[in-house]
Amino acid sequence: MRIVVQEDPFDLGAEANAFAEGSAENGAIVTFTGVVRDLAGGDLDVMEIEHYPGMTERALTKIAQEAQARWSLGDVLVIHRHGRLSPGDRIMMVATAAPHRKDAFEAAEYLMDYLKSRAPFWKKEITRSGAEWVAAKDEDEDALTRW
Amino acid sequence: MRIVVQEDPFDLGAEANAFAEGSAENGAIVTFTGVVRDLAGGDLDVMEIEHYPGMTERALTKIAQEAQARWSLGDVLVIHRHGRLSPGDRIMMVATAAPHRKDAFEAAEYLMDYLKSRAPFWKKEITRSGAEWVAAKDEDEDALTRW
Amino acid sequence: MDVLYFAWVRERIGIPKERVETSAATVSDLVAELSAREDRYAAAFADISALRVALDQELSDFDAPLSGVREVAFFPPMTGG
Amino acid sequence: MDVLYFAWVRERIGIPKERVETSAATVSDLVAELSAREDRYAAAFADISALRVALDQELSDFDAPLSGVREVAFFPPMTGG
Repeated sequence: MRIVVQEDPFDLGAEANAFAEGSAENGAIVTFTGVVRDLAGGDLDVMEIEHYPGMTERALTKIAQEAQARWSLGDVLVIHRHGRLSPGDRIMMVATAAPHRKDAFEAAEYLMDYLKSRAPFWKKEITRSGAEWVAAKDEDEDALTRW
Repeated sequence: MRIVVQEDPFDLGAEANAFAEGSAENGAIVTFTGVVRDLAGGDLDVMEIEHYPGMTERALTKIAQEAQARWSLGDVLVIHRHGRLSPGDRIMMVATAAPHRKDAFEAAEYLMDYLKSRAPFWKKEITRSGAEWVAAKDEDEDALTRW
Repeated sequence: MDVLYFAWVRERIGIPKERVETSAATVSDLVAELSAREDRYAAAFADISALRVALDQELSDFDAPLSGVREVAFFPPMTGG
Repeated sequence: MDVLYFAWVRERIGIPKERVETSAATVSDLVAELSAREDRYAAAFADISALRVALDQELSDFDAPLSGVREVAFFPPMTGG
């Protein structure tokens, strides 16, 4: 298990290759990558991500451990950035390796659902017309009822 | 949409990076990578993958088009190898890009479910004790009822 | 028409492809005709519930008519991914 | 104890962190105490259904007791991923 919280960019390809190396026991590898979308319709200049140092790592570790307890997983990776990002930048990624594809997919979706509303990150969109905190979506909270 | 059927290895990292490049409209990128597992308990020497040239590309294209019709996707990638592979080798990958993570995840799972039992590939395991065609699993056929 | 065989169907019949002149109306008729030829065909087609068929590279079924079809392929259930 | 504020809670209150000497028994008591201090606190805590609280870096709730707690954090619902 590897949990990384960092300001610097990460290299999706290098991370995916490194994660997929190793045991031939995991036939299935799933990655999810989140990219800064220009939600404001071409207006977004910067996405600022604030987090709670200390709690962030604890929360992500707990979420990843829970995924490992629920599914048969060979490995789990979570990378999440904070600081100032631009549209098109990669915010975060999760990766799961498992003997079976169903486990790898479900665990990755679980990680994403919990990471969205249980890890202490807050997004702020800065556009030409001002700055606004991104509101949490009901659908993200509702997604947790699946698990 | 890109569909690739090839004997040569592919570079997961390079493919993932290239796929994730581009539009800031797709906030969610999912990849699935299949790895040759040593199912025979350390005995597997070679996995041979036979396919039906011509029909393979048609079937994969049809599956990818159906995914694009069902979900709101920015892009779809399918790479599948044939020929002789060793344990740990990457057999195939799919990638989906979408504005929303639910679409990216579901479409990737759909692609995998159909690719497993509707694309003309056949696996043969060659071990020290002989060679055997991999039998189709009922659970793979059952997985299609979800869609 | 061209008749193609894949995986263990190919191995049992012993060839990947052959040209067949037939007036079989359906896939089932063609299977019966081939099975009557030689034991290796009969062995390959013994249990058609374990087989799949494609007509002109589209999955089809054993009741399907063969008129206009140029390529028939027989193979076991697919195991990709 | 240390009290931390994040996102718009931090912006409304105007500081990211402060040391608070309190005998508040629960999180709600602490919120009432802070809200009584100054308008900026009252504004930040006006609708606690829009807020979340963590005690010693674990998500908790507003009824939770504060005894033994060293770090309290207030913030809006999280928007990671």
